[in-house]
Amino acid sequence: MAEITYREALKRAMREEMLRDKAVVIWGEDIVAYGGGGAYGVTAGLAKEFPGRVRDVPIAEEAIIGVGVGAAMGGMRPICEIMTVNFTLVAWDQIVNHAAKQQHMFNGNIKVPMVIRTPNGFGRTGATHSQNFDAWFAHVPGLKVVAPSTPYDAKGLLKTAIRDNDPVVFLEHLALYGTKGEVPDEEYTVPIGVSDKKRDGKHLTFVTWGRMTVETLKAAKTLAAEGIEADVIDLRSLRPLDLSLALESVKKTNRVIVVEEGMRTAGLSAEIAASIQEQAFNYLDAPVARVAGLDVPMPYAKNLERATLPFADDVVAAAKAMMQNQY
Amino acid sequence: MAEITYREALKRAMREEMLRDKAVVIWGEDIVAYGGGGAYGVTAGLAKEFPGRVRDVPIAEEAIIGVGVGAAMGGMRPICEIMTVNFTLVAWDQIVNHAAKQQHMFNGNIKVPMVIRTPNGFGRTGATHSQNFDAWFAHVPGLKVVAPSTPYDAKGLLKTAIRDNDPVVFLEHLALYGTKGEVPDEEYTVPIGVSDKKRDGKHLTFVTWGRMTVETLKAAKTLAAEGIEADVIDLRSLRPLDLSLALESVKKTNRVIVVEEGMRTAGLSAEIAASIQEQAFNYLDAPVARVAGLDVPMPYAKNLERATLPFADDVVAAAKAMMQNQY
Amino acid sequence: IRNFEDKSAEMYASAKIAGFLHLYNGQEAVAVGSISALNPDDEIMVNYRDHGWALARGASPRAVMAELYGRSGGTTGGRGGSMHLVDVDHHFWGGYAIVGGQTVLGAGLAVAAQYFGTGRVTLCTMGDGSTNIGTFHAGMNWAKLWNLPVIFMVENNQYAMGTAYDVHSAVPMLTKAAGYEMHAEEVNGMDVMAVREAVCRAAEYARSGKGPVFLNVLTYRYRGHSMADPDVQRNKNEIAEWKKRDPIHAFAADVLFPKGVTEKDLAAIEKDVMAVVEDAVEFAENSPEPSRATLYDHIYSQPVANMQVDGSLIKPAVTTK
Amino acid sequence: IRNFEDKSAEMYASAKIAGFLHLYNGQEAVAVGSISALNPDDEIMVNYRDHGWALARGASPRAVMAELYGRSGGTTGGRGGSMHLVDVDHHFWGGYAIVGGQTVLGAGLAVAAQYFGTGRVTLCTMGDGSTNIGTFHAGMNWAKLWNLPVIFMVENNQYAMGTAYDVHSAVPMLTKAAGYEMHAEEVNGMDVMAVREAVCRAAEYARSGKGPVFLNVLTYRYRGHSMADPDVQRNKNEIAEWKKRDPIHAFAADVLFPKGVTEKDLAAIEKDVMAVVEDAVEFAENSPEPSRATLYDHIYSQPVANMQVDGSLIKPAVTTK
Ligand SMILES: Cc1ncc(C[n+]2csc(CCOP(=O)(O)OP(=O)(O)O)c2C)c(N)n1
Ligand SMILES: Cc1ncc(C[n+]2csc(CCOP(=O)(O)OP(=O)(O)O)c2C)c(N)n1
Ligand SMILES: [Mg+2]
Ligand SMILES: [Mg+2]
Repeated sequence: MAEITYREALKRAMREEMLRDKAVVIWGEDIVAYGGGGAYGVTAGLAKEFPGRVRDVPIAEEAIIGVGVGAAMGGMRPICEIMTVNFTLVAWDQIVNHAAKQQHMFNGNIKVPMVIRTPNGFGRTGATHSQNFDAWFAHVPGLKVVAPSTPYDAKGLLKTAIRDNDPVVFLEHLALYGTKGEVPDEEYTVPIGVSDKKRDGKHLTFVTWGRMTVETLKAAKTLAAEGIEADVIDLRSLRPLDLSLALESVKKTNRVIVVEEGMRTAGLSAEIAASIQEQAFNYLDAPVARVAGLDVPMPYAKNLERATLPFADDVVAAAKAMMQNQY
Repeated sequence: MAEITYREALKRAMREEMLRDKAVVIWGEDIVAYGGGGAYGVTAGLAKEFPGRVRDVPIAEEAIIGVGVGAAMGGMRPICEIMTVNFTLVAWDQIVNHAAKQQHMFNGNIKVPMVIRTPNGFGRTGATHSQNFDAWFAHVPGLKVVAPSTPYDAKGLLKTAIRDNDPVVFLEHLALYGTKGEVPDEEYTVPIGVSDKKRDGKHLTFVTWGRMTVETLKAAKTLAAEGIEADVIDLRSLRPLDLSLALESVKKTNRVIVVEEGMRTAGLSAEIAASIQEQAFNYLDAPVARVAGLDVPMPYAKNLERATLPFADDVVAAAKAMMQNQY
Repeated sequence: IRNFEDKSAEMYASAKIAGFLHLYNGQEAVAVGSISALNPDDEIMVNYRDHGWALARGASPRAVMAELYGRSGGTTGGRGGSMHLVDVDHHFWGGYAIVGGQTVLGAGLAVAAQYFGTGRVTLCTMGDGSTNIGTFHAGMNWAKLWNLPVIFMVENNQYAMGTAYDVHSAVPMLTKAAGYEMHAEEVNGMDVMAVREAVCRAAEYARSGKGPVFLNVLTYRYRGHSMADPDVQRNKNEIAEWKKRDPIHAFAADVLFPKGVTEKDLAAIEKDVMAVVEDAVEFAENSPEPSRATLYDHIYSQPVANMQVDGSLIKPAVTTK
Repeated sequence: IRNFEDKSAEMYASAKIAGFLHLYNGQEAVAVGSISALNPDDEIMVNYRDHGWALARGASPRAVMAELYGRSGGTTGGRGGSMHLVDVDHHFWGGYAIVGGQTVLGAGLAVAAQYFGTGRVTLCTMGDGSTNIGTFHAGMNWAKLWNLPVIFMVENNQYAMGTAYDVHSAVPMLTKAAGYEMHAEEVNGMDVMAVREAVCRAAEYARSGKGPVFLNVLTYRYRGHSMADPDVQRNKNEIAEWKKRDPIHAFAADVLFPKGVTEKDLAAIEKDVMAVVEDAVEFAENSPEPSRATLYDHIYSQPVANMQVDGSLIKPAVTTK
């Protein structure tokens, strides 16, 4: 058991699976040449260790995904790295109409075992480079979508994703790459479609995923100091969406706040809130509340960027409002 | 006042605005050559009346939208017809990162007065040709999104959209083109961002839009025969999303069902349900229910297609379940 | 002479059956000629105009017809429909309905063949109107860059629905290929033997590791784009002119008769074929609709924890552990 | 001689200021040479490597610097940031950060010029790595098909971030243009006069209604792709070689000195320029952050009924009637 970064955990998962199965390859922009390892260094070193299996590709996301789908149909297991999630929009048709539909549309005759790795993120990068499409990926049947929040989950879920016979959208986060956590040295995997309780409380329930899990756990600590004990449910997978732990928790706490990094209107927290009130209406002492990003194209200015995105203190404020029946 | 089809209403709106403003042009696939008027005949005749202002374009949706955005920046008011909404995915980056963001990102220095006209629809056309992205368009700040359900709204909203200085996604529907309704001969417009009460009741509230408005009104009639009187709120605009009439109605009926054609998980009805329970929690006698399409890539087989999409009788069934407290 | 007869039978078969839906008429020679030139394990991927291709590749006429009916006996059990016929056993990877989409998929299949060293060639077809969209460019550049064993074949029927070639494309088709320095040929798509020979050359070129090939196959659509097409835009004489060059009659006149095949033989073949067609129709008519219980099958290849299935339109779907 | 001095001043200015962020170094001649060849009302649209362009086009150094700081005094009030400088008054339509995205926008601006008959030419730049994505193809085909007055200029610095040209492209740059039968030229981007003359020719060609022009401008980036670029992949001698051809020194040696401009004159200009830079920095330092109250401004051009504004991160936004 060693403390390693989220970035390192991802690299180890890919390395182990590449050693395990020659069909696994990695394609992405600048993952070989650019200082090695792509814009964020996740694949650093792999190109040298696996010559010919880690390749730089043209800047053409529709082809990175489309060629990946075709190669997967042909028996390969490509890991397609899209430099940041923003550029998946260029490949949106290939993801939604091709990767996701092949399996069902052709009645199981065609399989698409591929992983689309790409980071969410922000950091003074402006409107086109600070987006979050969690809700959109989660809307697409045929895709599996995961968004791990810890190095442990990142490694375990990536290994599962690579072995999976369906297309998996693997959402990383720029703000998480440097975070550290315990990761066993021995082999393990984490199943897709299973949420995880990251903290045990009693007064209210937080439901979240990805970077916001880290912020929410910070918030929960602050709240504990003031006597408010919160359950923190980390969804881990966004499709299939496992609300079983969340519902269980709500039935205990009767109060729930969904925490999302992306924009509020028609965001994924809307689905979670709608489902919870559908399935636990009589247990709710207050409406299901949402903490989420503002409906604004991300501004570049530091103060405006901060104002647009939720952090731990926003989660704390929401929890207090909830406990004081201000929702 | 004459009874005309939804298709004819759209054509009149475009014709009137083209006569009014030379900057208005129409670009689309096969809108000139193909029997005239595109795959569904909406623009029939306009090419002859406005030579050079209605043009066939290459099959390259990313360019149809992107060139449209550039032309709009240059002072034109292009109406870009995408043959069906399914193909907007090819242009997704141009819609989300370019059309929608120009205005805010450049601090109002650049305007994009364009209309993206495209029909939702289905009809044995299979997984790639029977989709609905209402929830996705509605998630994007900078876009205005409308989905009229009647010839009257279709004409009034299209005229408003063409005169509007922002990009407007105008969602039509194959199943509505042939429907008829009263449309005044004299000039009128319908504002974007304002919902409309299409039926007055007291026992429960339906909130819906587009084709489902027609199905829901049918359902309301059936229910009335059994003594269940329903309010039917037609949102008309999906962004901005006007829930004021819906909330008013809920406070009267205490029961609400949101009706959506698209897939349930992370669909737009999730946002509507989440918002209503946030803003009218104490008025609700039952959870906000959703009638929506199944989370399945659309199958081609007749029976499976029917099983995947909601129609009036499904709405009736939902209403009865709601009145019998089965939610 | 036998295999010619077989091929002509194939051709009649695809002609008649595809013709049954008025979609591939006039273009049969392209599919038949191409497939006769490929190995059984070469990969084939086409656009939505796929009936002729599926049949010529050996898909069961019964399954094809049942698919058009949307029945459980179809090639995808009625799920995909006419635009998405498939027969992976015969390395027929299906018909695709998003213009240009299959271009990158085809390059991907070729990457797999190259990576695993299977020696297979991928044939990926598209229409002339499908060469202006981004995926065409991205796929062509990638195929040339990675020197992939793929044949991109444009079934150039001069129209994209109602839009004529010079309204959708700025340059001649071969100039597009030249923009990628891709080995290219123009082929008479109304002559099955010409297509066969061109594809033989192309397959050999690609298989030998020389890289991708681009074939501009000139052909024509007798019918409208689809059953819904009013087809008012095309000049009737133009259509008549092309019909004079009907590939089936041409094939009979140029190849079969000289080889001693008689009208009588052809009549016999035609009779057999019509029997096959009628059998297929009958099979389709009697094939049951797919069961509602299968609706959620194959969304994922294995059961997933907490996947929502057995959904109702009015209630949240049941979650399966 | 005066206008040469002005131009050299401009050049120093863009060099120094853009250089201040280590982004455009080495490529200054392209922006300065191009803009000196265009009319004040010609349209310009570039990629995210836009500092030099904005300055050379006449954007206020103060506003540019303030934008880089993300302050209210910036060209977009701190909203867009370094990749999205803009100055519509000078017909500078901004920097774009989605590779290839501006290609179709540029074609669109040219459509408007053609439709309204303004006689304006649109210059749309992109990097060499941006010519493999779909929008490049769609924009090139459309521009040629509609015979648009647009100049597509590739600032070919031989690299896409760390990826060398032959790793991302299958063919030479001019071959790509030939694939559209587009009038094309190769230009020495280290020589400001060569760029100026090439753009003059291109603008005249496009303006006269002959159609689009493609310019492959060979240049080089002294610095890494961005401040974050480790830049370990490029050979140091290669960089040194290119630096020998520094456009600013070349311009001084080849053009200014022969015209009698002295080292002293240049020193004076440099002094003025540094003053401008320091003034810009000081302005930016003191420019206030944009007010939180402006956050929802300009999402739409006019107030919209029921638009949600003044949102809180923890509560539904307030709806305005
Ligand atoms: C991305 C996309 N845009 C539009 C369509 C609608 N559409 C289907 S076929 C077609 C014409 C294609 O013409 P061509 O490529 O020449 O093929 P052909 O039908 O002539 O064989 C169009 C516009 C589509 N299927 N996909
Ligand atoms: C669609 C898209 N994919 C990826 C990126 C990330 N990215 C930004 S610049 C760049 C390299 C572009 O190289 P080139 O076009 O040669 O321009 P240069 O930076 O060399 O001027 C990449 C990959 C992006 N901005 N957009
Ligand atoms: Mg065609
Ligand atoms: Mg470059």
